[in-house]
Formats: sequence, C-alpha cells, structure tokens
Amino acid sequence: MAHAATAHHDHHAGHGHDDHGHHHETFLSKYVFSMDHKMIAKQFLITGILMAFIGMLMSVIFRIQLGWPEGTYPWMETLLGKWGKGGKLSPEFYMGLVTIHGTIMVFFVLTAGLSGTFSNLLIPLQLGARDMASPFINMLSYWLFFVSTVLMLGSVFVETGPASGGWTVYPPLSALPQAMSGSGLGMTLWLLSMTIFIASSLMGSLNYIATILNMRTVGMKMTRMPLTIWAFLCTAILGVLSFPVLLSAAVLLTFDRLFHTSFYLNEIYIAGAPLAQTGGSAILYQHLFWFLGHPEVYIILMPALGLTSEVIATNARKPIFGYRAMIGSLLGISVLSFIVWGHHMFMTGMNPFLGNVFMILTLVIAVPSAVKTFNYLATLWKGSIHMTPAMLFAIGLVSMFISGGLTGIWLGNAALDINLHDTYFVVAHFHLVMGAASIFGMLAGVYHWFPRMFGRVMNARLGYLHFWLTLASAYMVFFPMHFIGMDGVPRRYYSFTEFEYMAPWLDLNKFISISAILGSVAQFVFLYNFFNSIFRGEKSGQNPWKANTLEWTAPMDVRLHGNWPGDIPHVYRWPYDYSVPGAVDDFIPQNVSDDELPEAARSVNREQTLAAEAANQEKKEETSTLAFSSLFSKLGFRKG
Amino acid sequence: MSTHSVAANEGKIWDGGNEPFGASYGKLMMWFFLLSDAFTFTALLLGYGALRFSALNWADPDVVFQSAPGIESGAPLVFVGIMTFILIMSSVTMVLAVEAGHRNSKSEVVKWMIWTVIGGAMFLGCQAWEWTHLFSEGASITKNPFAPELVPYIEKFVAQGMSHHEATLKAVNEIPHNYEFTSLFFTITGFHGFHVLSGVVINIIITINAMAGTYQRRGHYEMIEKVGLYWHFVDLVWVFVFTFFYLV
Amino acid sequence: MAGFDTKQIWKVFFILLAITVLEFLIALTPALEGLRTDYKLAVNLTYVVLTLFKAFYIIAYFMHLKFEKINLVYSIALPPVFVIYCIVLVLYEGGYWNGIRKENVTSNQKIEQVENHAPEHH
Amino acid sequence: MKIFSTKSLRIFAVGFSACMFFVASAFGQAADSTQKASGNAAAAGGEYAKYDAKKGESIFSIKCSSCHYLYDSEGKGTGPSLHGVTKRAPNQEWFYKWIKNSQALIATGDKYANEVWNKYKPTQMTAFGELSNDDINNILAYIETTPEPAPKAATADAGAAGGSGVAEEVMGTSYYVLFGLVIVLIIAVILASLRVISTLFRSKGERLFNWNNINGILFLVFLIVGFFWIYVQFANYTRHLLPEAASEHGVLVDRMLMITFALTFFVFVVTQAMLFYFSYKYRQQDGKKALHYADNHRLEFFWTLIPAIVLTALVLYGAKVWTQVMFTDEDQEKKALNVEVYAYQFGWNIRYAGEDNSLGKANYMLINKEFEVEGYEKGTNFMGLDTKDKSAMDDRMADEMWLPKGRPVLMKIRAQDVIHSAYMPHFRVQMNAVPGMPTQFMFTPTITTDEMRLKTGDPKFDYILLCNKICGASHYNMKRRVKVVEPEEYDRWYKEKTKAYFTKIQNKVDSAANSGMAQLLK
Repeated sequence: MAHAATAHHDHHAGHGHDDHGHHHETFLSKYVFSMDHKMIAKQFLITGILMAFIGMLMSVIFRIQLGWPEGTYPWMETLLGKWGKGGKLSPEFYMGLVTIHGTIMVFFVLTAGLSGTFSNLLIPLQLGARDMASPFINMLSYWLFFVSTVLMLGSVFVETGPASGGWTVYPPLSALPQAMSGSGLGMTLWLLSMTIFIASSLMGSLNYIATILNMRTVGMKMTRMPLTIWAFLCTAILGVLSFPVLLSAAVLLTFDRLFHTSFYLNEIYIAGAPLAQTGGSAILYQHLFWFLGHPEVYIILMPALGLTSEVIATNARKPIFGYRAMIGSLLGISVLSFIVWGHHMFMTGMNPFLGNVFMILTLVIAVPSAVKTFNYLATLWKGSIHMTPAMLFAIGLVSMFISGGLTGIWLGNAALDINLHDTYFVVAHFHLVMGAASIFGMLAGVYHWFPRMFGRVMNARLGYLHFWLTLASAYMVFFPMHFIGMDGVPRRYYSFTEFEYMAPWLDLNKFISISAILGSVAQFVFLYNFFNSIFRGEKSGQNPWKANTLEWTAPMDVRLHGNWPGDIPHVYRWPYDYSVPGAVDDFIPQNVSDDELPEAARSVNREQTLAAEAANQEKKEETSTLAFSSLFSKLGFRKG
Repeated sequence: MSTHSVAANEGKIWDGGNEPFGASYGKLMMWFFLLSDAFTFTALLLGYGALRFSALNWADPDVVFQSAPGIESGAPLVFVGIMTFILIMSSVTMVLAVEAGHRNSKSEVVKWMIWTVIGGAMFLGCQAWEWTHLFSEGASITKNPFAPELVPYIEKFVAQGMSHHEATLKAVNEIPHNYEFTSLFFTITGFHGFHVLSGVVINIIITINAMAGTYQRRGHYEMIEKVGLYWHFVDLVWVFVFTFFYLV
Repeated sequence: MAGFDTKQIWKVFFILLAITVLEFLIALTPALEGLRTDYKLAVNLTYVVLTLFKAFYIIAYFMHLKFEKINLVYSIALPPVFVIYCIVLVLYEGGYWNGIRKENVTSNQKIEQVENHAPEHH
Repeated sequence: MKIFSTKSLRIFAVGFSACMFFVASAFGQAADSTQKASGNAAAAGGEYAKYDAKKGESIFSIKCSSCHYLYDSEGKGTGPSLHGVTKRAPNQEWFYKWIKNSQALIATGDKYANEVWNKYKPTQMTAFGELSNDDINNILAYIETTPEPAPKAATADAGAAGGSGVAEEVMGTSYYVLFGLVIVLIIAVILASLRVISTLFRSKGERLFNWNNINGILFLVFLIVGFFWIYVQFANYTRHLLPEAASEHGVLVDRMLMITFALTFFVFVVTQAMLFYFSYKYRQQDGKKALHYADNHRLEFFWTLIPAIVLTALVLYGAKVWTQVMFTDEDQEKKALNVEVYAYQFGWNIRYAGEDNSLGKANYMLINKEFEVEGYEKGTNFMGLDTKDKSAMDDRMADEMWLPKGRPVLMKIRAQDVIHSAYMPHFRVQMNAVPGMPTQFMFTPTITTDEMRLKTGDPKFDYILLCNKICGASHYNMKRRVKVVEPEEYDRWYKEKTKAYFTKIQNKVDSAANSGMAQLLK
C-alpha cells in the first residue's frame, strides 16, 4: 500500500522529494533559499511577525496623535524628521501611517503571515505529503513576498512620504500626485509592491490547491481532511480568483499615474488647472478593488477559523461539532464572498438599485457565519478544556468573531450604512472581526504548532499573560469605538478637535490609545517568548497536545526534508476522534486503523455515541491491554 | 460518518494517494493559473465594458481598423481577420504538437512546435504593424484621433487648407477629447501581446528542449501539453478581444 | 488519448474558421447595414454568442477539457459564473453612469467652449 | 536558587522601559506646553487696519481655516501658520497672485513662491481664483490684527467632557500614563513573585497552580467584568451619541438601527455568555472526561434556519427603508429645494437654485476662468458655471447651508478634485462626492437648529456638513455649518443671499433689476 504513495511521487520527476536527507546543504540552501516547506513556513512566520510589529508600532504612533491631539513629543521629531516637526505628527504622515498600517496588516501579516505560514507548514504535514507540489515555486512565492515587503517599507522612506490614500487607495486621490504628497513616488512603490505581492500570493495559492488535491496520503479522503486544510483550500481558491482582479485594477491605476490615461479620472479640476485626463470613472476602481477586497476579508479570516477549529477540538478533547456543516459554511462563505463586494460601496454613488441586491446577498453570509459560531460553542459544551495558550487564543477568536460579526449585520444593511459608512463603527467592526479575530487565530496557531516548527514548546505562563493582556486590550481598544462611530465620527481623521460634537470623545480616545499601547506592550511578551523559546524553550515531546492529525506522527527532527523517514503513514479515520468511548486514550490518531483499537472503540458513529457513552461510564476505570501498537504508545510521553 | 474507519484505500479517486482530477500537479497548476489569468483579463474587459457603456460616444471600429499593409484604407477588419486566422492556425499547430507528443514522436513535436513559434511571431509582427499604423494616424495611449468629438475640428482644419492627416494630428494634439478607446485598446491588446510574447519565448524554450530530447528521456511530453494550455488560452483571450474591440 | 486525433483537430479548426467568417459577414455585408444600425443590441449579442461558441471549441477540444475528468471540468467551468454576475452588474452600473453623464452635459460643452478654455494637454 | 531569574528581570525591564518612555514623552509634552509663551498679539498689521478684518474673518473661516492656523501650529495644519505672513512675503501683489493660483506663480520662477513651495511641496495650496484683491486684503487684515488667544488653561472652556485646559490635560495624560505604568509594574511584580513561589513548590515536587482552573475562572471573571464594563459604557456614553434624527427618513433609519441593535445585542450577550461560561464550566478537571458528541443534524438545522429567518426579515425591512430613502421620483425632485454642495480640497462650495428652482449646469473646464457675459461685469467663475445656461444665472452662493424646516431638500453633490463624502450625521445623510459623477441625496429636515439646541440642552449646537472620505491632508478639517430654520426665516435669508453669488454681477443685477438682465433670466 505504501508504495502507492511513493510511486505517486516518482511520477513527478524533477523535484527533490525523494532525495531527502541526502543532499548537501549549504547555509544558503538551508536557511535562505530553502525549498523545504517547513523552512519556508518559518520564513513567512518570522517576516509576518516582523511586519506585524512594524504595523503595530505605526498604530501606536497615530494612536498617540489621536489620544493627545494637542500634545507634542520631542521624540516624534527625532523619529520622524520632517514629518514630526515640533514633536507633532504631521497630517500627511498620519495618513501615510494609517495607509501603510492597513496595507501591512491586511496583506503582509494576515494574508502572507497567516495563510502563508500555516498553509506551508500544515498542508504537506497534515495531508501526509513530502513537500509542496512545487517546492521551487513555493520558495519563489516567499521571496517575491519578501521583495514586496521591502518595497512597501521603502514607500515610507521616500521624500514625498508613503502612499497615503488609505489602504484602499481610491483614485483620483491616489492617481494624482497633485492631490496629496503621498500620491507621489510612495504610491508608485505601493502599487509595485502590491503587484509583486499578488504574484507571490498566486504562486502560493496554486501550490496549495495542487498539493491538497493531488498529494494526500492514502486514505486521506477529502472528508477526512482536518478543517485547517479545508480552510486553506477555500482561501487558496479565493486568492486565485480574486487577486488577479486587483492586479488589473492596479495596472490601470498605474497607467493613470504614469502614462496619463484616464481609466479612473473624469472632469477633474485640481491644483489650479483642469486636468486633461477625462472620461473614466472613479467608481470603476472601487468595483474592481472590492471584487478582490471582499474575498480578501475571508482570505484573512478563514485560515484563522480553520486553525481555531483544530485547536478547539484538540484542546476540548471533543470532535469538532458538525464537521460537515463546518465545511459547508466555509464553502458557502467562499462562494458568497464573490458576489457581495458592493456592500463596501453603498454610499459611493453606486446605483442604489445595486444597493438592494448587495444588501440581500450580504446578509445571507451571516447564516454560515452563525453556523460556525454555534458549532464552536457546541464543541466546547461538555468538553474537557485544556487551557493551553493556543486554546485561550482560540476561545478569544470565537469571542472576537461574535462581537465583530454581529456588527456586520448592521453594516451590511444599506439603510444603516447611510450613517455608519466610513465612521469609527466600521473601524471597530473590521478590527474585531478580521483584525483581532485573525490575529488571535494566528497566535493560537503559533502557540499550537510552535513545537512542530521548532521542536520546543513556548512558555505557557508567558502565553497566559500575553493572552489576557491581549484579550482585554483588544476589547478596550475596539469596543468603545462602536460608540464613537455611532456618534458619526469619521475614520481617518487626523484629530477630533475641529468639531464640537466630537469633543465628548476626547477622553475616550485617550482611553483607547492607552489600551492600544498596553496591548502593544503585551505583544513584546509574545516576542520575547517566541524568540526565547526557539532557543531555550522546553523540548517538546512527539505529540505535545495529543492531537490526532498526521503532522504529529512525523519525527520532530525539524531539519528532515521529506517529513517522514520511510513510508508515509496511511490514514484510516477523520481527525476528530477525541474521547471516543471505549478507547484507551482520549484521542485516536488518524493513522490508527480499527484493527489496532479495542472492540468498543471501533466504528463509532453518531447513533452509537450516547449508548457507548453509557457503556463508557461503566468501564471507566478499566484499562484495556489491547492498546494500539502505533508509533505513539512507543513514544510514551507523560500523562496528565 | 467520518468516524467510520475503513480500509485505507478502496481505490476511489478521492481517497488519497491518487489524482482525483486525473491530472498531474503541474497541469492542475497551469489550469488554475489560467483560471486566475482569465479573471485578470475579465477585469480589464469589465473596465472596458463599463467605460464604454458610460461613454457618450465611442469610436467606430470599422473606421479605426480599416487598413492593412498595402491598403491604406477602405478594407475594414481585413487585417485583424488575418491576425485572427494566424493565431487560430498556430493554436492548431500547437494541438498537433501535443498530439504528436502523445505518440512520443519527437520529430513531429519539433516540427509542429516550430510552426507554432512562427505563428506566434507572425501574430506579434502583425500587432506591431497595426500599432505602428495607429501611431502614425496620431493614436497613442492618450490620444484618440477617432474620437467623434474631433470630427468638426478636423473638418475645420481641412477647410483651412490642411491635408486630412495633418488636420487629424493637429486636432488630436490640441483639442481635449475622450481617449478611453485608445487607452483601453493599447492597454488590453498590449497586455494580450505581452502574453503572446511570453508564450512565444516559452515555446522556443520547450522546442529547444524537445530537440535536445529532454522529454524523450523523461518518457512523456506533458510539458508540451502544459505550455499548449497556455498557448490556447492566449488564443482564447484573443477571441474575446477581437469581438469586443473590433466587432461590437 | 481521447480527443486527440488529427481529423478532429482540423474539424475544429474549420468550425472556428467558419464562425469567424460568419462574424465578418455580419459585420461587413453592405446589405446588412440597416440591420446593424437598427438592431445594434441584437447584432452585438449575436457576436457574443458566436464568440462563446468559439471559446467553447477552443476550451473543449484544443485545451482538451471535454475529455478531462468531470471534476476538473466543473472546477474550471464553474468559477466563471462569478464573472457573468460581475459583468451584468458592472455593465448595468456603466449604463447608470451613462445616464448621469447625459443629464449633466452642459449646453456649451460643445466646440466653442472647449476651444476657448482648452487646458494644457499632455 | 535565584530569586530573580534573568527571564523575569528581562520582562520587567521591557515593560518598565516602555512605561518610562511614555512618561518621559508626557513630561516632554508638559514642558513644551508650559513654555508656550503668550506672545504679544496684535502688534503687527498696522497697514492693514484700513481693511475690513470682519469680512476677512468670515472668508478665512470658510476658505483658509481647513489648512491654516493663525498662530503656532508647527506641524498641525497642512499649511504654515499665518500671523506675520505679510512680513515674510515680498509685497501685497504677491499675495494676490499666490492665493489665486500658487502653482502659476511658482511656475513664473518667483523667488519667494518657490521658497515656500520647496518647504511644503508636494502639498499644494488650493487655488482660490474667486477671491478679489479686496477679499485678500480683508483676509490679511484679519490675519494680522487678530491677537493670539491666551493659553487654554485661562479660557478653560474646552468641550463638555473632554475636559480641561493645559494643566488638566497634562494631569490627565500623566494620570493615564501612570495608570499604565502601575498596571505593568503590578504585572511584573506578580510575575516575578509567582515565579519565585512556583520554583519553591516545584523544588518540592508539587504544583502550586492549576492553570486550567485559573484560566477557567479568569474566563468567568472576564465575562462578568466585561458585561459590567459594557453596562458602564452604555450608562456613560449613550448620552453623547447623536441626538434624535433631524430628518424624516432619519427616523426610519434610527428605528431600523434600534431593531438591529436589540437583536444583535441579545445574540451578543447570549453567545458570549455561553462561550465564556462553557470555557469555565468545562475546563479540564481530574476525573472528568469529554463527551464524544460529533453532530446533531436537527440542532444544526435549527440554528441554520433561525438566523436565516431573522436575517430575511431584517433584509426585507432594510431593503424597504433603503428604497424609501434612496429612490425618489422626478416630481418630488422638482418640487424639492435644489441645493448643490461642491466639494474641493478642503472645503465646500454651496449653491442654491434661483427662483426657477433649477440648478444651472456646470463644466469643470470653466472653473476659475474669467467669464464675460454680455451685460454683466467680468468675474471669476469659481464653480465652473455654464455661462450659457440661463438657469445658472440666478443661482445663489452661500457660505453656510441654510435649510427650511419641513421642506424636502434635494442635495446635489459634486466634487472638483478627488472623492469626498458629504456627511451630515444629524440628518442621517451621507453620499460620496465623486469627480465627474454628480450624486444626490434627498431628505427633509424636521427640526430647526434652535429646537435642537433646546432638545440637546446645548446652546452652541449646530448641524454640520463634513467630509467622510479620505481626501488629503486636511481631510479632518473640512466642514461647513448647516442651519435649519423656519421657512419664513429661510426665505428672508435666501433673499439676502441673492447678493452673494456672482458677486459682481449680482450687484448689478440688483441695481438693474428691471433692465435687460432680468429679462435674460427668463
């Protein structure tokens, strides 16, 4: 049977799966231009973390401006030079920070850092493949991503300032250098960086899809794949179909900027002269942008949901509730995400008739999202929750997902959007549902799969501290913003001192800024824990969380290229056989066949569950000697 | 449901250790890449559609594309007809190469691949000629000599004693007008031409590989098939570009 | 391999050629001039339908999709549904912009005005 | 055994230095603000005394204040602070040219213009071609004769809750910073001591903490504290929210909002409570085993169906409200008061339809062109009005947007340069202003400014029109006052306004009301 897998790999001559362990590796080929998916995952993760901290510190700077709009800080001038004259953040640079913060967080941290890291790490390991379908394209994907981050950061340092049209870079603001300082070279770099990023993302996604379809080990049916993989599959499909549209939008915008075409420009009088470029439509860009932009939200969120599903099931020691419904809702969300982009545009002058169409479709998305939430709750119900840091973050994600998701019902409603569009309510909504929730999912993933990446476990107590500070500060930052938004306070305002009716919120803004700073400080706990644990963390056992999925059957020797020495294990069951009545342990790894199980634990199905549970009560103390002879029992990790 | 534990592989295509689409990962990646690229072109053509629908007037393709080498005007769409024929023809030779590949016939693969490369190069040459011709008529990415609102000016200038050509150039350079048509035309055909160019380059590379016997040694000509998919896709895009720019 | 034989290939080629020729006939036959101006939409739709036929033949035969496994066929053929949705909506939107533009054309946007105030041109 | 391991020390160091950083900044700020001398005001500008600073002030507040402050705004406004500017610039003539079109002046190679440009580029100054030399002199008079306001501490009138004046401001800041510092300190101390204690226990082979219990209980605590905190927020903040909707459709929107709020808040409370309670209740405990319970189709069916039904109801209701608000027929539009807001970086031009209640057409290419219509004086066409369109001739220009109570208003929205958004939160009105694509929003104001002042108990209350789509550096300061008055008062104001638009022409129109001009308008 095992030969099926190897034979299958031989079929693809030309990539280096089969020579694992043999080839001579230099520093460059091992750490820099590595083609091993585990190393590439680490590269994505560390770049992502770096980017996250840069984005976070940017947000601290503009939060200081928003919290203390009258304040001046000498260090600001030291840090920012001409953009911080007199110790005061300039309005131009404020816009630049907001833009780059958004772009970095959305694309580099939550798209590449999250999906790039975990798709790379988990797809081959959880499916039982030796590597990605095309390790070379995989490597290229990372390096293109790296180049795009460099270009994006380069945008911050150009003389005319970083791209500053908001992360959506709507033209004409972004198309005309006359319109604002950030629309100069900084904007060109932004577009260039995004173009390269799209290429990177495309390469990654194609690889993920091909790997998931073709390289599953024997027995790994689609319906036996962990939900993480389902989530990565949906994410990759969304990426393949939506990013090219942004590419086209960016190309047309670049042409408007560089060759004076007018795809997005019409009847503009700016800087004391009418513009010769005319005949286009600014709204066209928004349609193209949001055709990407909305799926992008789910590209960000779905991997986090997938990771959470796995972490919750493992740590609650329960099967994920409604596995098929979870897959169904992932697919439903994916499909719907392509046909609702217009809900970002209710107030942009789009045909109001389309407003109705988009509103109806948008609110339909709430249904699969609700199903996911309820399924998570049902999974926790009557579980035996192991409070690992990963589990805490997974629970945090569900909480954020609920809080942010519910306000989506407000914003998806065109009538309510009249007054909420582009206010702080929107900021609160998407930071909770796609910012905080996805970051929580990512952190859950990092804590959970850290042993798989580095062979060591992260310090749990620092993890707890990190979690509680992060959870509290996330709510302290974003929950009050709903009130500010409902008062009609616009987002992307440099200060709120110019309007009387915003005055009552000055205090609250200080509170939010303090909380943001607190939350940012808490992330340094994580940073310390992360890097410290890489080198000095407690060594992990083979399967530290006692999980079912295949990645924990591969040797923890992280340097091994090819993942499994010898044959790839076969798969006999779905990944959520936790606390199966009658089984010796409270988990049955996927590669354990029925023959290796005690009679009572074989072929358990739904109908039998409750009966078996009753039986289980009687046999509780009984320890069967028919324990499985798999890899796990031999390893003998500590119990309890 | 999934808790049922069955023998590892019952030989069903979705059970793992298998290729459920009956296609290697490389072919799958090519297919999905093409799907993705189709969305890129779709977005560009969407932009074209939306802008054309919103425009108050538009250039008449019969007037714009009425020249061919040797015929200065009065032969609408003839030249693009030739281009279309060339591209379809090269698609055919590509399929023939793929077919020969299935029979592991190296000499035939090489023969048909060379014809495909020639076809692609001819198409590029035609496009270069057409662009040059349009440039000479005063068109560029930001100038549209065919804009209906320029007609009265051209007439006026002609009345002042200029030749039609001079009058057009003067009008297009001096009078603001709507040049969405040429912007979109040069952008989209340029983007398509870029695809053709990269296709030709790739075709040349694999032709050389085929000559060197790389695929013979590998035992299969799947690479030809993958590149073939790309080449047909380029043809496919042209079919749409042709309809939307030249006919509609 | 199914779907690849020289006869079939040439047959598809002639079908493609025939459709293209038909398109040219519609576009160029002087006798149809009245039809082209009076039923512009119908003629354009005809072009689109003929184009879709061509696309079908290229994808199905040249790209061999017709002979692939049904899974692959679906996964390639279904996503363009989004495209159709998107096209319908965006063209509808384009028509809406057109209405607004028509409404806002100024009376003196015509020649003299433009001439007097011609901005610098790139 | 080490009491302070290097690890805990390091954590402490990171937290502490972060705090010190912010404390230091705060004091830096304090020192800075106290140093702000109440410089000698009003000394300059003697030669401008002959101009009308009052008129200048009103123009300044509309055209200039988005980007410029009078005094000491280093880094704050987009442009330089202006007091003393007449001493910096070469001569009066220079101002005329600069303000009307700075880019043109720069292009001529003017030395000072280029100096300013090099300092601030690429930020450009909006061209104000419509200002006459007199207007500019008035503005300069205002700039140079206005004394610097005393520091905030003295005036101490800063907003309802925001609070405070410089001294308190600094106090407030330090308070927060100290608060943060204390929290981090406490955490560091707790951590360090936990570490010490647990090391002690571990050396005896015991575990002091059952982290499962601790975290489980923390979830419960978080739930309770969190809900209490949410309650506190509602108690404190709801009074700061927007007052009741001041428009007819706004009432519908608000009702929709309340229903959605009630529904989602209910779901929020229930699901969050379940989530955190489950996390507490089902934390791992010795001797307890998880229930193997993989799915229940009936349950899943219900929790798919119920949200679906509820959402369908919401969607239908939402679609109804949206349709009511956005779809207006032409008859209604003709009867409504036609007003245009024309957005530019960074301000709004406001135009009222004349007696014909029809806004004249406009063309962006005519903006700021000198125009000449037979029988009229020359003027600058700063809204690009179509001089051939007769319905444009009687349009009126206004600095503020006055609206009569109870009459439908059709607000036409245009943009000159980039996308802006006309947002009037109190009326629940918002629509983007897109260059080259006029948009509109129709609404009926129902509460006058005075009535609203009584209702809110805020004698300074004003409706406001602001920009809600990122449009450049001074985006945050792009505002116009909106005033809703009784219809009679509106009529009075409107008649007065007849003088405001096409300033020079209109004077003539008035003086020659019976002449050919009036006939031209028909």
